[in-house]
Amino acid sequence: TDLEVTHWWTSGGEAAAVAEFAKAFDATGNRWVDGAIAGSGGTARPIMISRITGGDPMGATQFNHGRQAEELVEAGLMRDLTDLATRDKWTEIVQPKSLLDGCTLDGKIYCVPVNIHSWQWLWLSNAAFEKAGVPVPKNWNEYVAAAPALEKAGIQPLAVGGQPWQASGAFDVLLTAVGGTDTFLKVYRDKDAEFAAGPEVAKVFKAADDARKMAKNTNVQDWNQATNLVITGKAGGQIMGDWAQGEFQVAGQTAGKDYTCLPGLGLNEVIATGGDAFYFPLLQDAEKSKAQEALAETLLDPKTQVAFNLKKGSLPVRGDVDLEAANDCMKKGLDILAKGSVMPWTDQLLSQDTQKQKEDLFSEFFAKPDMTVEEAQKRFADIVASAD
Amino acid sequence: MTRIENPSVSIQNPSVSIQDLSLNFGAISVLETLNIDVAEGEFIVLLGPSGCGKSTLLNCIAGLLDVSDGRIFIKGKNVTWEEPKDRGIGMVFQSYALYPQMTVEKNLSFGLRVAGIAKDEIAKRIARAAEILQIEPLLQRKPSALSGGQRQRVAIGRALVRDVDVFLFDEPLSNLDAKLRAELRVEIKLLHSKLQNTMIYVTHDQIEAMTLADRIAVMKGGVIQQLDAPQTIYNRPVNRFVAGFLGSPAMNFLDGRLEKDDGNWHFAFEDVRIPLATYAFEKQPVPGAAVFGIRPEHVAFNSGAGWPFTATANVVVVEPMGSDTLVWLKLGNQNFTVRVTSERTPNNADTVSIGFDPMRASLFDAATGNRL
Amino acid sequence: MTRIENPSVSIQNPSVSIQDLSLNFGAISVLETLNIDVAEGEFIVLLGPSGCGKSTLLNCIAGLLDVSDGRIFIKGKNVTWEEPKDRGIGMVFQSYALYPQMTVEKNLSFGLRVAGIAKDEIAKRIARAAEILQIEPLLQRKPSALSGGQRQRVAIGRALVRDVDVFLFDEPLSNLDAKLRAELRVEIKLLHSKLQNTMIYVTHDQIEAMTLADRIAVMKGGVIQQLDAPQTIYNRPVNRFVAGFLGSPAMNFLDGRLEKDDGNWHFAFEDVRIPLATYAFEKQPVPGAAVFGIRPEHVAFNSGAGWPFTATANVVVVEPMGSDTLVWLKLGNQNFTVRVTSERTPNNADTVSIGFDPMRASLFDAATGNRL
Amino acid sequence: MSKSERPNQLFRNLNAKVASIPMVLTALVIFVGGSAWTVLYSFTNSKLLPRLNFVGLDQYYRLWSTPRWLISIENLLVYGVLSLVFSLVIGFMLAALLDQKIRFEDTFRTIFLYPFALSFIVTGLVWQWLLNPEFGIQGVVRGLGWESFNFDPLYNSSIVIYGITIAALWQGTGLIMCLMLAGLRGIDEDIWKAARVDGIPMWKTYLFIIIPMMRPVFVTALVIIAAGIVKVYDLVVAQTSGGPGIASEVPAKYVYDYMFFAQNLGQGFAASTMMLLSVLIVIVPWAYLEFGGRKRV
Amino acid sequence: MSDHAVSLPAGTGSIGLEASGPRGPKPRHVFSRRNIFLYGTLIVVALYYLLPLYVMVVTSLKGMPEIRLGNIFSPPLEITFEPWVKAWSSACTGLNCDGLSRGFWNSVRITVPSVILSIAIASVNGYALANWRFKGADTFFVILIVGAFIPYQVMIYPIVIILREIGLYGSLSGLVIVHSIFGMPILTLLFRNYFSSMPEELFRAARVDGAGFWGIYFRIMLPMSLPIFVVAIIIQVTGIWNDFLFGVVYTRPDTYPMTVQLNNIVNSVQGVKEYNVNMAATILTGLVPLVVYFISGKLFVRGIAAGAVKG
Ligand SMILES: Nc1ncnc2c1ncn2[C@@H]1O[C@H](COP(=O)(O)OP(=O)(O)OP(=O)(O)O)[C@@H](O)[C@H]1O
Ligand SMILES: Nc1ncnc2c1ncn2[C@@H]1O[C@H](COP(=O)(O)OP(=O)(O)OP(=O)(O)O)[C@@H](O)[C@H]1O
Ligand SMILES: [Mg+2]
Ligand SMILES: [Mg+2]
Repeated sequence: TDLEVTHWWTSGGEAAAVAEFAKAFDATGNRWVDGAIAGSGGTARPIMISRITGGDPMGATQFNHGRQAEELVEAGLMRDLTDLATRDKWTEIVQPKSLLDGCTLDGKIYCVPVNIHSWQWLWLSNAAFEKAGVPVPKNWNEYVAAAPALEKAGIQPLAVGGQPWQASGAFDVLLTAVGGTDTFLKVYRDKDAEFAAGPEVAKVFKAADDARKMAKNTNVQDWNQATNLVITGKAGGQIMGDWAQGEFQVAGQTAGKDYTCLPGLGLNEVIATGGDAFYFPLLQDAEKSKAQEALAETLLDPKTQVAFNLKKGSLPVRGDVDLEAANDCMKKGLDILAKGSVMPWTDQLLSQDTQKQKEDLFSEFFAKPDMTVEEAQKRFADIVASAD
Repeated sequence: MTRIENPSVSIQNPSVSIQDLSLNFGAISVLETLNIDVAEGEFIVLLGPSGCGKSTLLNCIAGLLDVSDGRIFIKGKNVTWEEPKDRGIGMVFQSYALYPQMTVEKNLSFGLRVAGIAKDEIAKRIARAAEILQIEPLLQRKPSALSGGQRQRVAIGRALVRDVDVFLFDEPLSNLDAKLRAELRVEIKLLHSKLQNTMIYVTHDQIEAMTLADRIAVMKGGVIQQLDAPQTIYNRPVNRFVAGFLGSPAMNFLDGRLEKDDGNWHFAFEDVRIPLATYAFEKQPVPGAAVFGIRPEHVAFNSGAGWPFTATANVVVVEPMGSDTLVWLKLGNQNFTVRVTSERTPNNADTVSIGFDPMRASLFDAATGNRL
Repeated sequence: MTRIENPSVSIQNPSVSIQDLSLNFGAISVLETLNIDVAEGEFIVLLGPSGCGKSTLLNCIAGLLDVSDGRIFIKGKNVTWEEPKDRGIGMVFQSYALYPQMTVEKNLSFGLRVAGIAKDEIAKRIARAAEILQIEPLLQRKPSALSGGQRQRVAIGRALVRDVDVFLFDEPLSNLDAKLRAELRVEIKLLHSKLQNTMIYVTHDQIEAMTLADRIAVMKGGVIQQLDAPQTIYNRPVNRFVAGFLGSPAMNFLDGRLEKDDGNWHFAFEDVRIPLATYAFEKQPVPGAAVFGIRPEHVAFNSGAGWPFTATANVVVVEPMGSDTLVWLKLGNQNFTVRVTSERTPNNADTVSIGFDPMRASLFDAATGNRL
Repeated sequence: MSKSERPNQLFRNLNAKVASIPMVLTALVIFVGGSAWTVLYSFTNSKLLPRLNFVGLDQYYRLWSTPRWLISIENLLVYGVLSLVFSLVIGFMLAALLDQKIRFEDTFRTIFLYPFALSFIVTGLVWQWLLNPEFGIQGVVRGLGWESFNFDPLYNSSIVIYGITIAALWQGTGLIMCLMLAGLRGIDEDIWKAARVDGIPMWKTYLFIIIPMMRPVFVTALVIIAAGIVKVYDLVVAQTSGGPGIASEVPAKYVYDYMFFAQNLGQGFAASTMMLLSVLIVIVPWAYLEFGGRKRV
Repeated sequence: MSDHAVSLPAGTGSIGLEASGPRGPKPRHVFSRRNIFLYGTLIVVALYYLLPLYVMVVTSLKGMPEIRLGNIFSPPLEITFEPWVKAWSSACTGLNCDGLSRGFWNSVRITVPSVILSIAIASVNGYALANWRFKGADTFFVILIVGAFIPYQVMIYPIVIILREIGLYGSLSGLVIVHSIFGMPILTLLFRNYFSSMPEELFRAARVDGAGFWGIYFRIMLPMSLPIFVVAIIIQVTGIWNDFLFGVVYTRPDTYPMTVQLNNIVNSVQGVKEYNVNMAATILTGLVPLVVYFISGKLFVRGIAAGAVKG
């Protein structure tokens, strides 16, 4: 049975990863009809949503698990997967457990998590630092210190693409790394506006200001173009999620040798359990419904999980798979995961509305050197105050 | 001038009968309770200045405009709310309104084809129309390849083939040049005498009206001022408007007073006194302000006595027009035109003496403009 | 008909002198080695059918078209290469060409203001022009609030204020209705006699030409056919084209042969023979195909003998036109029109006898069309 | 005799009425209905799905205190005024040049008009590329040795909107030129002659006589440009995605982003209602004057 | 201006008017100041308009190494059509690596019926408005015109709902309807103006001849409206072909039009941006409207004059 699957995985590494899903699904005798929508989640989601609400749902669709699809579920447009989950014992195989929480609403499971993505990585180009004549930094602070040297060598110290979510993501990473996990939770989970306006967070804004200065003159839009700057040594580093890993891999670079990755910016080694999940809109067609189940099973299949996550550079959602082939960076991530240093990410904590406001604020902040740190923090606190 | 009631003339078995017709565009009343009966086979010309509602009236008859009030009968049938095609009318337009993408033949047959008439019948009718109008050689041409006169003939042909009772013409000749106009005028006249259909013809050209009409309806502001035979209208206009509208050069009007002297009526202005002994009054005259009208061709340069009235006047301009000459004079302080044959023309700035017979004149009430 | 050379008339001190003017648009030659001298203060009318090059000639004089060859002198100055504004001409257009968004006053003064003329001088000139044309009350109106005649007066005013030597008119009256045309015609005539400027006036209306012109230049196909006083052109047209172009209704043409019988010249067609004893030949006649032309008003219904020529004819149509009547006849098989005063009109389908004096007629060579 | 009363008016011109059903439906259901629906939901706190949870004017308060919205409005004003003025001026000047009976008129006209056939997406991409400081115009000029040359409108917050305007003008002036040319051709030849005889210089003739005469053309052009201005979206998305930062955001993009990216329909509806309102305030009186109840000539 | 006139002593007869003055056409130099200014300006402006096209074409013919070398204006050292081939048939979005070719046919499938339907509706509307004015028609027309100004974003959501309710969401017919709706205001205006400018007497003659609403439309009006149809076709082909927003909102990936695919390809960056492929894709996407426009350019200007200017 043909099943149309929409997603926004279009970059080199992502496309290679999704091909694994397709291969595995096709092997079940069904057919994966690829509905990639380029751009980013921001471009793709509205299209997916309007198709679902418009009565023309696809067979399955990617979302970041968390609150993005909350209302669709509430409106009864998404298929309840609880039966399937009980049958296949998802609660047992999915690690860490909190992942399934994002898929659960009123005790029912609505999505299949497929990977764990964490934002908190700093990717550094070894070649760039070599050229600048400084050692590859071990953490954010060293990196900031090395910035002038990089600049002198004609290297862009930090690459931040122009898309708004990159700036806002970078800030969130700084918030966990510089401020610490508690600060992050206090701001985003507890939505403590007073705290957000306070000195703890001010420190983070100071760091963001550094990042802003280091990222000045980045002339690219897309995240992977920014990553490409790092790969080619034109930029010293990039704060980006683990999906950047895939780009290094596609470019044939080796972790440790050609590039260095610092989880938690080398300051606070935790992994946020954000990630991608597949949702299955409620379909009338029984055939297709059956295919949906097959797909759900395929997605969680250990072999598929390995193949997919290796290509994607993300971490698998089950603890029982064997990731021999994983590279350096991935192993770092698996270690942290094994240690249980996990935390929730903004997708789970904040509504898209709040996220968007945050993006607007930080993309403006990063693009506008004359915006003061104080002003930015004040507006940030306002957003937190009205966040839901 | 006060408005006069539309004259209502009753005719036995009228071909077209219009009863109390009114038409407004929004708040503007264009036609007001208008009545005309047109006899079978009559040629009626609607004459009037631009904007007086001639085309509007014609369009109402044709069913192209919805009347606001009143009724229209054609051949005794109430057609007030009929579609144009069901009224038994054919219409010819000023701009010819030929369908540009069709050949002449197609133009002629369009209405018939729409009506679903048999092929051979169509062919027969076209052949007849083409013969009558002498457009046989043109049948395969497009309108763009025709001269103005030919186009107009085709336009008439389009009405002809429909075999209708009533022909409506809306200024069919005004887009043509003078020479062609004269020729087609004669053709239309001949056509009418051949077909003997009822024809209603709109124009603002008085020559056309005079030469074609059995009766002329002179209109102004949506009201028929006078409906009569051409010569009657020309010689005995019912009011000053009609008098001034017909005739080129226009009738001379002199402003003055009607006076009774020694038992005889006079028309007096400045130091001129025109005796009205020979004038046939419509009704018992009363003294007062009046307008004296006389046509330029009814005035002669005084080549001897014998005129009931003579006077001297100054020549302002002499306009030789080939066949005859217009002389613009000042009679007292008032403008006065005389039309004479070419031979005897005064020079500019001459003083001449003129004479005419008031029998030929028209007298109007200064206030109402009505004929006295 | 072969083409004739443009007549070249020499005048002492011409106001406008055109020498060997030619103009082509690409390959099309519109004017060909044309020569005219216009005397100071003369009123010349260029008359001809549509497309004969009248406007083109006027535009050349105005400097609005670049000539292909030849010279133009105005007031003795060679202006062939001058800008229009430097030629001392004013021009009045058929479409008035008023600047629609400016008041009448602005329209009149715009050119002067651009030329940098002093304010009070401008005011003076406008006042004078407004007085002459009687448009004082209109000065503050926009053109859209004017009637056609008023607009045309403003257009004339625009030429007037420029204080020019030569006025050029391009069919200034053809957008107006008949009545207004007649009035403005007189006004222009008066204006000319008042100003005594040289005026060159284009029209295709023969009445305008006849009444206004000191001399008429009849054009056809870019060539001047005849340049003469109106009466000469009317009575002694140099060729058949000129004869047919002037006069309404048009001159009657009879196709036949010139024959010499018993030492007398005759014009013969079918069984009709017209004696030409009274006709003044241009040159020694020779027998052969010819065309006999006589104007409708020079024919009378035979109210007695005394005419050099009489014949009987059948009435086809009678057209009463108010002041006089047109009677369309068949003389033999040829069409023939007679114009008579209203009183004595025959009826349709009568047989009438007509008479005229060939002294009044024109004879043309059938081949060349030239007057015999 | 038969009926003389007026037959039922509903059935007169029935075919015309039937044929107009799509128009009537579009006007009523889509334009009026859709707008009303949007306005209604702008008073709710709908998120991903429209829900009738009324919250009064909350969305509007928030809208007008959002810096991005204010920037969007400001950008729209700048962009609007610039593209209006320059489209008209450039369009008219090009038309005037082409109207000089020049050779190769067709070629020039085609060149000026072809961008009109391209989409805003394409236009945006090309100009993004041309204005790229590294290998675009700036890069090339610098490569020629003029190192200090600076022209990077798309990467400079304070002038980015001008960069977008340049692209918009490139795309749109051709059509305006075409309209103007048609207008110029419609002007009575005699007016030109009269002006020449009066000795009025060419530029004054254009300025004081021709342009005022072309009012209807300008109105049409204005409508076309203005309709495009309010809707500007694709161009910004393709060229800058609203960046750098939020410096080139426009209202239409705000609406789209908040409706779909931010999953806050209420906010998006409030923003679109504001756009609708401003459009209506300007357009309705004009449209009524121009098209409503006008007499057929 | 030249001052060639030789003043004459008074009294010289015309015969003696100097034979030496200027004669014939006023000399005009090819390189007069006016011409230099005129053609200079035009050529400069033309260059400005051509520059982007030039850059697109040139870039699309270069290989990536050459592009990285810099100058976008320099002609390709080595012409390669590979980017074109790639853009057409093998550029990837996600897993689909069939370039624009699929989008091309989708666009054709969308554009053809949309253009036909929207023009059919709008021309009938315009005709009804111009010739069969019924009560209230003007009001709807004003609403329609105002509708032309409403930002599409206002309508997107309600239309999603409407399409869903009539079950056309996501189908090609749904998109065709959407295009017809949004093309309606401007097209109706064009057609109304055009039909109003045709002589009303023609219409009346046809009515007297017995033709009804449709008869007149098909047999009289249609054959006479070629110029305005050309304008409408160009506007619609351009607009619909180039549409992005509706294409992305109201279709599904297997029916994506070319513009959406273009956007996908351009935004699916795999490592470095392949500018040459992007440019080739861009040109390919713009090709259809360009061709339509070049073919009918003259008629377009004529039609604009007939339909748009007398607003
Ligand atoms: N559709 C309309 N709406 C409003 N007024 C109209 C309409 N059609 C005509 N009129 C007005 O009705 C009056 C009569 O018009 P109509 O066309 O009948 O005049 P007419 O006598 O035929 O003039 P003309 O000799 O110029 O053709 C005019 O004042 C005109 O302005
Ligand atoms: N710009 C032009 N290019 C080519 N031919 C032209 C041009 N202008 C005029 N002509 C031709 O020159 C001839 C004379 O035109 P012109 O306008 O002088 O005629 P006219 O006598 O004024 O006619 P009308 O009485 O119709 O105004 C016509 O055959 C016309 O077609
Ligand atoms: Mg009329
Ligand atoms: Mg002319």
